Amino acid sequence: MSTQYPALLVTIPLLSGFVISAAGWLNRRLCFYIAVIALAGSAFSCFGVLLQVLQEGHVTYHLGGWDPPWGIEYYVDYLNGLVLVVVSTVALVNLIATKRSVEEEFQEKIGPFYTLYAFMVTGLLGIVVTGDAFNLYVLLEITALSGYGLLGMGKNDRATLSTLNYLYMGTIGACFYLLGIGYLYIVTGSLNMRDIAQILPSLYGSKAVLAAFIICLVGVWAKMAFFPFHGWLPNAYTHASSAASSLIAPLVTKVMIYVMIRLMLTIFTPAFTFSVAQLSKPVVWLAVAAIVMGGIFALAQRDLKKMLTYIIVAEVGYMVGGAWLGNRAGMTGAILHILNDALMTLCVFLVAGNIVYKVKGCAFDDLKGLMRKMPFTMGAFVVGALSIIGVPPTCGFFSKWYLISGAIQAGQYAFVVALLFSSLVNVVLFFRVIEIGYYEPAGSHHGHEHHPEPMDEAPLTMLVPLFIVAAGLILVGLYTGDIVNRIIELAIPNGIV
Amino acid sequence: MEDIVQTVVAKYNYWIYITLMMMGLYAMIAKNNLIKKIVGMNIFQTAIILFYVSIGVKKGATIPIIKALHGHHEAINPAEYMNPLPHVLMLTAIVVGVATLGVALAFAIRVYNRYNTLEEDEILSQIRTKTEEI
Amino acid sequence: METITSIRPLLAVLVSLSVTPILVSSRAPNVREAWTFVAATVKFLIVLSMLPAILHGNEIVYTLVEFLPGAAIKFRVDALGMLFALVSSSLWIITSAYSIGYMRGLKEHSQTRYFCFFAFCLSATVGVAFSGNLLTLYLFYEMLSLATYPLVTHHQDEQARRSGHKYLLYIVGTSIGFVLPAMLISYNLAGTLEFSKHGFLAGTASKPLLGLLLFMFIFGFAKAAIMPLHGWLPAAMVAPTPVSALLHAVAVVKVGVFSIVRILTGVFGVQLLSSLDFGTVICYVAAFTIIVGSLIALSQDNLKRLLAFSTIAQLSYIVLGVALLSPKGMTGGIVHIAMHAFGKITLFFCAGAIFVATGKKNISEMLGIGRRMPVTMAAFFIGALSITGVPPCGGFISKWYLVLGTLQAHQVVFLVVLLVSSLLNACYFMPIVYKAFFCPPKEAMFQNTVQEAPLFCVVPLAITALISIILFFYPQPFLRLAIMMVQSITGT
Amino acid sequence: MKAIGFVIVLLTGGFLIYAAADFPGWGDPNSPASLHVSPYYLENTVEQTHVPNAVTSVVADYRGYDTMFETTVIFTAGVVCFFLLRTLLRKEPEDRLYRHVLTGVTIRVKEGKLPPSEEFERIDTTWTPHDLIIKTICRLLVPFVQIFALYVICFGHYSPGGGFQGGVILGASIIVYAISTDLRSELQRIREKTDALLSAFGVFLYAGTGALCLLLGFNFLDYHALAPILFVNRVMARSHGIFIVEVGVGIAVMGTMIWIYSVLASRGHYDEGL
Repeated sequence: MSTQYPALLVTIPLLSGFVISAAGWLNRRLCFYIAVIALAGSAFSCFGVLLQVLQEGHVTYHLGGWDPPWGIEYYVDYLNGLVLVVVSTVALVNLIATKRSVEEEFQEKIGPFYTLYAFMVTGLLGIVVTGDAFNLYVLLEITALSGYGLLGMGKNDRATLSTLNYLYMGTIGACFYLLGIGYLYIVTGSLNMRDIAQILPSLYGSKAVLAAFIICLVGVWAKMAFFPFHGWLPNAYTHASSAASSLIAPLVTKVMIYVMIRLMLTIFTPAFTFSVAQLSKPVVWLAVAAIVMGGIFALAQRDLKKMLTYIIVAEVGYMVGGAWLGNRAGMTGAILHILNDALMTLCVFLVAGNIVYKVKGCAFDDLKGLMRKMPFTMGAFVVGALSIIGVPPTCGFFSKWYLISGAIQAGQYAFVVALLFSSLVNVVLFFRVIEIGYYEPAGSHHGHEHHPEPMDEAPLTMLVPLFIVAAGLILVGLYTGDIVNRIIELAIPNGIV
Repeated sequence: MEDIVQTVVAKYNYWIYITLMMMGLYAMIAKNNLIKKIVGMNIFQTAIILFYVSIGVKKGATIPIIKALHGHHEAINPAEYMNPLPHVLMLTAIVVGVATLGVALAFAIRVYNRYNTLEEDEILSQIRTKTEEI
Repeated sequence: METITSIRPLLAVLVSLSVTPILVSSRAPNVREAWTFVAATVKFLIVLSMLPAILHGNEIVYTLVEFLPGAAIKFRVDALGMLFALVSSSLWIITSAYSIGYMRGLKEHSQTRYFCFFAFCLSATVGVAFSGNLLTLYLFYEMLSLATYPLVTHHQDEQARRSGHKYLLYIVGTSIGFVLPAMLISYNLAGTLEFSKHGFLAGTASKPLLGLLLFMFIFGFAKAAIMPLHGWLPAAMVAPTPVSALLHAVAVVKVGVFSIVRILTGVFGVQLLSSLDFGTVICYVAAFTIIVGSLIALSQDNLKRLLAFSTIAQLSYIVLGVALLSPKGMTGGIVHIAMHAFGKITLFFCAGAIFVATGKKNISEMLGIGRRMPVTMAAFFIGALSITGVPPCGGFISKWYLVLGTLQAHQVVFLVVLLVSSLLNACYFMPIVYKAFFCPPKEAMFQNTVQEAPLFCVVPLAITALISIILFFYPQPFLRLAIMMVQSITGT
Repeated sequence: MKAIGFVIVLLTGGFLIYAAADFPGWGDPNSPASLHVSPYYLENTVEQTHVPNAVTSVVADYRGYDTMFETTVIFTAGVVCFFLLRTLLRKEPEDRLYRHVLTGVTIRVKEGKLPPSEEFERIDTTWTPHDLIIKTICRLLVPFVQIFALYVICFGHYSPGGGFQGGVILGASIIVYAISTDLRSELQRIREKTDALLSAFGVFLYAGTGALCLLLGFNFLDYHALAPILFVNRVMARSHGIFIVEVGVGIAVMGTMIWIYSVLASRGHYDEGL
């Protein structure tokens, strides 16, 4: 049974999606439990695949029994083994944490919500595990569609328009990716990633291959809201319901970064990416723009969730810039940041979800005196904030460590300055929020022994997952050494020096 | 000069799909009405379908259904049949196009229910006036 | 000289961290204070247990987590680290006693949070003292700056908010802006961050780059309050007095100076600094801070701000001493860490006691206070003597070594600076003492009835005053540690 | 906005044209695309899957995994439309129109309902006078369209056709019926719940066969596993596997098309529609 893990991890959530949709019509309470069982099963098989990868180096799985260039093949190596585990655990933890807020927001439509949730997770896991370029496009579409559904059903009415803009940009991105694959197909004749990689070296000279590379990149950048294409992300994630945004924010952009790295390292081997295509310098400059712009816009916001979305845009700049530095340290930093940023964003969005669940709003003036009213949630928020700022014991520091050393080795000093500027901006951003939460509501004057408001915390089912994530931030930070040496070092092909 | 005209004529299917695609892209970016944007999106997707299908064509080849009279053992000459793979891929792309169209129309209806207009600038002005009231 | 691996350094750091949950859960205030005392004494005993090993010249090493070949969370206890840990853990016991009296006296709010974050700060301070490489030092340095924020802004009013802003901007801003890149550049240059006897940056980079690195490190550790990055210290005086006593006279500021000493000795190394003659440049910066700090202190009316500027000047003594690169000067600098700690904490305790007893903050309102609070003012006098470096108090020894150091380094300029600043110290301390005791009766603002601050305040300041006198006669643990450290660095 | 759009269009268009220079000409038989992977399908489709139509064999077998996700995309679109628009709260419509069958008089009932009776029939607010020609032609047309749709699904092996095309025609036949009469009568034929469950079942049938092959020890969607169950040799097992999957796709596409149509047409209220 264990050889079937790569197929199981995608099909279990897929089948559960249909069962949940049926359960939505027949007996609504079952939906959540089916979803939990399915995601737990898929998380278990993700860990199984990662263990197999650690033993054998890489795992292949032929769908339908056909050999690779003809049939579809799953190819799991160190890179996507790690991302698989991240996606499945984040989805499972988020599912459990947002149970109460989903029941409160979508009373009678819980069935469709969890169906879309299951399909979103299926799409993400499928993108990460597949070894076939066209299959990746199909799963991209599943993720996109379920994402539109989840984001579109936001509480306030602005969610619809912002999700429609997301739909336009998402479709343009997906179609550009499809076009890029088409260009590759014309020139190489195959759709399997490793097969293309073998055929391409002889064609490095042709303009079509360079065009395919640029078109695919533009498509993936549009999907991950990289700088020139980031317009849709802040509105789409802010007006969405808290459960949907805390699922999509940590995962979709990171999986798209994984797709970009897969494009750079596996399909177009590093030899092509960093030498034939002279893209490193301009892309790193775009990344610098993304980081600076993300930071500045985040400063201007008066709403917690909107501020967090601009920080995501900046973090995307980190990862893209890191990947394009062209040296081993930068790439390690980018891959490590996929793991760290998913955890950090999940922690901070779960906090926002708790606040919205209790205080019905997360604008800055709703946060007054929260340190006393919701100490545990704000405690987790402080840990998440420290991680995003990059304070040592937490994991954020170590990915910044690799990114900055990579930038120094590559001589991209603009990127180093941008990273430091962004850390300083994050300090101001998060301490502004902590300060608002810390100081009593303006009304109560500073009496010596005045009575503190009663502490009304979010329910336990929302707090325990939050603590697990916050503890995870520190644990991942402490075990960075093992993660890097045993997984990420081997994930980067030796084409990069 | 001769061979330039020759290459341009030999690859006319690419120019068609590029123009169609650019029309779709222009409509999506520049048009103000939401439905026109959706129509532009559809043209954009159909252009890519045309591009893929035009790859599969082989001169002098018939549709990829193997004729029964070949019996069981003579070798089938692939040059006689068109390349089936792009058609398979485009079956998927068409279905994706339909799905995205359906969802986009659902969004348009929801926007209309809320703002009872489909012109983007009017919607944005309504949003701006509403945020000022709060 | 062999290295012993034992978990005691980690235990010393964790003991106060582990006590915080107990503090939060204990309901009665007495139980909470008892637990703080227990934690303080346990920590002091652990540190003391490591003293004999260090005195015999060997080191205690313990590695927690290894990230990269050169970068790990690693503890290494050597003479300098032991000196600083000894000072801070012993003073924590006294300060926790003092803060009971102070907090109860003023009936401050949310005392549990105060004691928890106090424990956090101490664990971070000891962590910095025992850190074996630059990464661990940076980790605990950041932890300390974040743990002190709630203490500085304890009163949660508008002024606390503004000084909190300033505090964060200076401390966290410079540490991320300067120290992080400098650390990464040096890691890339040298491949490791371990503090070694002769510094790991020797010969790894060109002179201008090393100069830039040194500049980033010196001004990155803004806790050392070297001019122009000293603005946060006077602003932090908004905090309750025990906080400014232990933290802003002993723990936080000494962490800044301690890190700079570590950088100069462990990262750059004495030979490299003298060969590139960066030492004199740092001396000039320190000298400038001493003179300007003392001058500003002269003009201060608020007692705590006066003490703050005096601290800024005294810290630069330490930097000056080490930057002289002469054995005597470095010994003087390192010993001054201990001497200044005991002297300055006494002064802050007195300021706090005066505030608790009379509610007065400014010197102009303290005419004739000696009659009312004789013990406090006597302790204040002893503290002042120790800071100015007059014989019966411990401060004299460190100043003595500093003066010898300047002579040994043939730097007459700094000799003059030291003497002038001692003069200035006397100028701003003695008037206070004189007015307190010998002011004519008609101007006295207090009747003759002796009305001291609560016992819990007076006893600690008396103890610290006594210690600073004893240190003059028996400076052994600190002086010996300092001499051993200097020997291990300069190899003489 | 127009200027930016124009500039972007020109730039991407120029770039694509510049890139198209290296492509093989139109219909050139030895272009890489038609030499590398596709000849294998053409040569082996009959002997490996007993299905002469190479497109159907590639769709449902060689790259069957793609098509499974394809059906999931359609089903997801249905769920999203339902999720966005459907308002399940039973809020009463403001007023209803009734038409007296014999005299043709229409009456408006405010916030109330007439008991169901023969002489009064309910009509839509946007009601157009019913046209006998359309109604009778549609009533005649629908059965033949459905039979043709079944033919398209079943004969996908031998003639162009298959699950998607057949499913869409089936869906279209029911939508024609809904347009010719009115949405409510169509909803009597196919309840909303049965419709949703039908489409869920269709895709579940597809994924289920794949999971069945998995449980029988083969890789996912490897129809060889069905041989022992269907008591046929392996090649025929693949052919039957393709057929089952095509039927699943047909059902799913039909259900989803009707579902999306009824949600969009009635804007989520499921009482008055196009």
